[in-house]
Amino acid sequence: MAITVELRATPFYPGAYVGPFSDAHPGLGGVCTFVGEVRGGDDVEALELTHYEPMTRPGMEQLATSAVERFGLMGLLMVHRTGIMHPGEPIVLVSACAMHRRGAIDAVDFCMDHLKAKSWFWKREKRKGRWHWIEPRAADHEDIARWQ
Amino acid sequence: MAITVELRATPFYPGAYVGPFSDAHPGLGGVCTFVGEVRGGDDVEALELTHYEPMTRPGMEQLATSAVERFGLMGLLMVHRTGIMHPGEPIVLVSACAMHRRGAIDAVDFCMDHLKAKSWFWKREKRKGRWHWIEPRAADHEDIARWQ
Amino acid sequence: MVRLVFLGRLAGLAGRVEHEVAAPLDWHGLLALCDGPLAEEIANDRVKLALDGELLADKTALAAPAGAEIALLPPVSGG
Amino acid sequence: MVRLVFLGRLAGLAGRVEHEVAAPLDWHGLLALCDGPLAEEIANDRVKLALDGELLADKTALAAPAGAEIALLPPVSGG
Repeated sequence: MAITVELRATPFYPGAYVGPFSDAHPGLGGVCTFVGEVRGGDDVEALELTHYEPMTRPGMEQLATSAVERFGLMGLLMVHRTGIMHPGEPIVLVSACAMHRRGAIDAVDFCMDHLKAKSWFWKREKRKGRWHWIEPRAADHEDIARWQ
Repeated sequence: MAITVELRATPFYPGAYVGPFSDAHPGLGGVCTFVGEVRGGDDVEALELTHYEPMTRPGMEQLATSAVERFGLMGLLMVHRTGIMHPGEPIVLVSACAMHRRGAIDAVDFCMDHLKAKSWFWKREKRKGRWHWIEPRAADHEDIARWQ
Repeated sequence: MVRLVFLGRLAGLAGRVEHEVAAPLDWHGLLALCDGPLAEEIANDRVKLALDGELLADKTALAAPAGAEIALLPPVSGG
Repeated sequence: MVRLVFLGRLAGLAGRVEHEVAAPLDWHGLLALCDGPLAEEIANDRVKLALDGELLADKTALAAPAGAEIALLPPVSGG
């Protein structure tokens, strides 16, 4: 069982992570992967994610551990961008492998809900040349409530 | 919006599908991908999947169309192996892209439940040199009932 | 001719995957062509028939003309 | 010295991301160091404090010794 959590300030190619992650768990039944990208088409020119290393990383590691235990995973990989990103660039990658598909799929869903609503990231978007901070949404709390 | 359904009799590398599929949908918010492999470690030496082309392919296309409509997807990719496979080889790949993560994740979950329980595939496993046909499981019906 | 296609474990019981038989073919004709254990399986409610790729709601209403393909479909395997 | 780290929109209000101030520092000392709008934000229940990476259950009980780092954490952004 392996947990990998990575915060990185530069662009990444999801396939470069998922292939080796999957290969590192021979015998697995299924791998589920989610990649979130900076959406295009809604006036967003750029997105900036700020984190606070002494809390963001331990928070992600704790989330990963609880997902592995809860869903009986063989391995879990989380990669999260920080810094300035543009439409089309991956922001987050979560990949879970397990003996059975339900555990892998649910773990990805669980991790994404918690990363989005509970992780120590602050986000601002640049629209028409101006930066705007993003506030929490009511839906974030509903997302988290699904797992309680 | 693009639907791709592929039945193939030879091994495949998931990354070779997912990269181009994702790149083909600029502006997307998220991509969820599930890859199911022949599990190792439970005495299975080989797995054989038989299909019936005149029904298996239209059934998968219909499933893909209903998932795209139900979850508002930008694109859906389904690749399914047929023939004889060995532990570690991918059997099935489902990848969905959408503006929002929940649609992409739920679509993959929905497609996998239906592919497993409702698609026209017959499966047998080789254990200790002998082939055994696999029967439906009670859990398949429960999986499907989640979506009704 | 009518082509029979045996899927899953029915192929094992039939001893072949495909079989060409004289047209036309109806339900009783189909049962008559099959050996005891295979006929018994085919008569079981869990086994479905498809004519030219279309599932038959009532398999005993089978009426396959020359050139048709009948698929004999046991329950699909689980996940 | 005590290092203050301003996260998210607090960095904009503070006009900087980090700031070194004299040690020790408690809650009232922190508020006294901040301009009106920033002090108001920090006093808001939605803003949390962490001392050396540990979230404070009661931020008004802040007691930062020399060498400590205080993070000022507005609500995290949604998904």
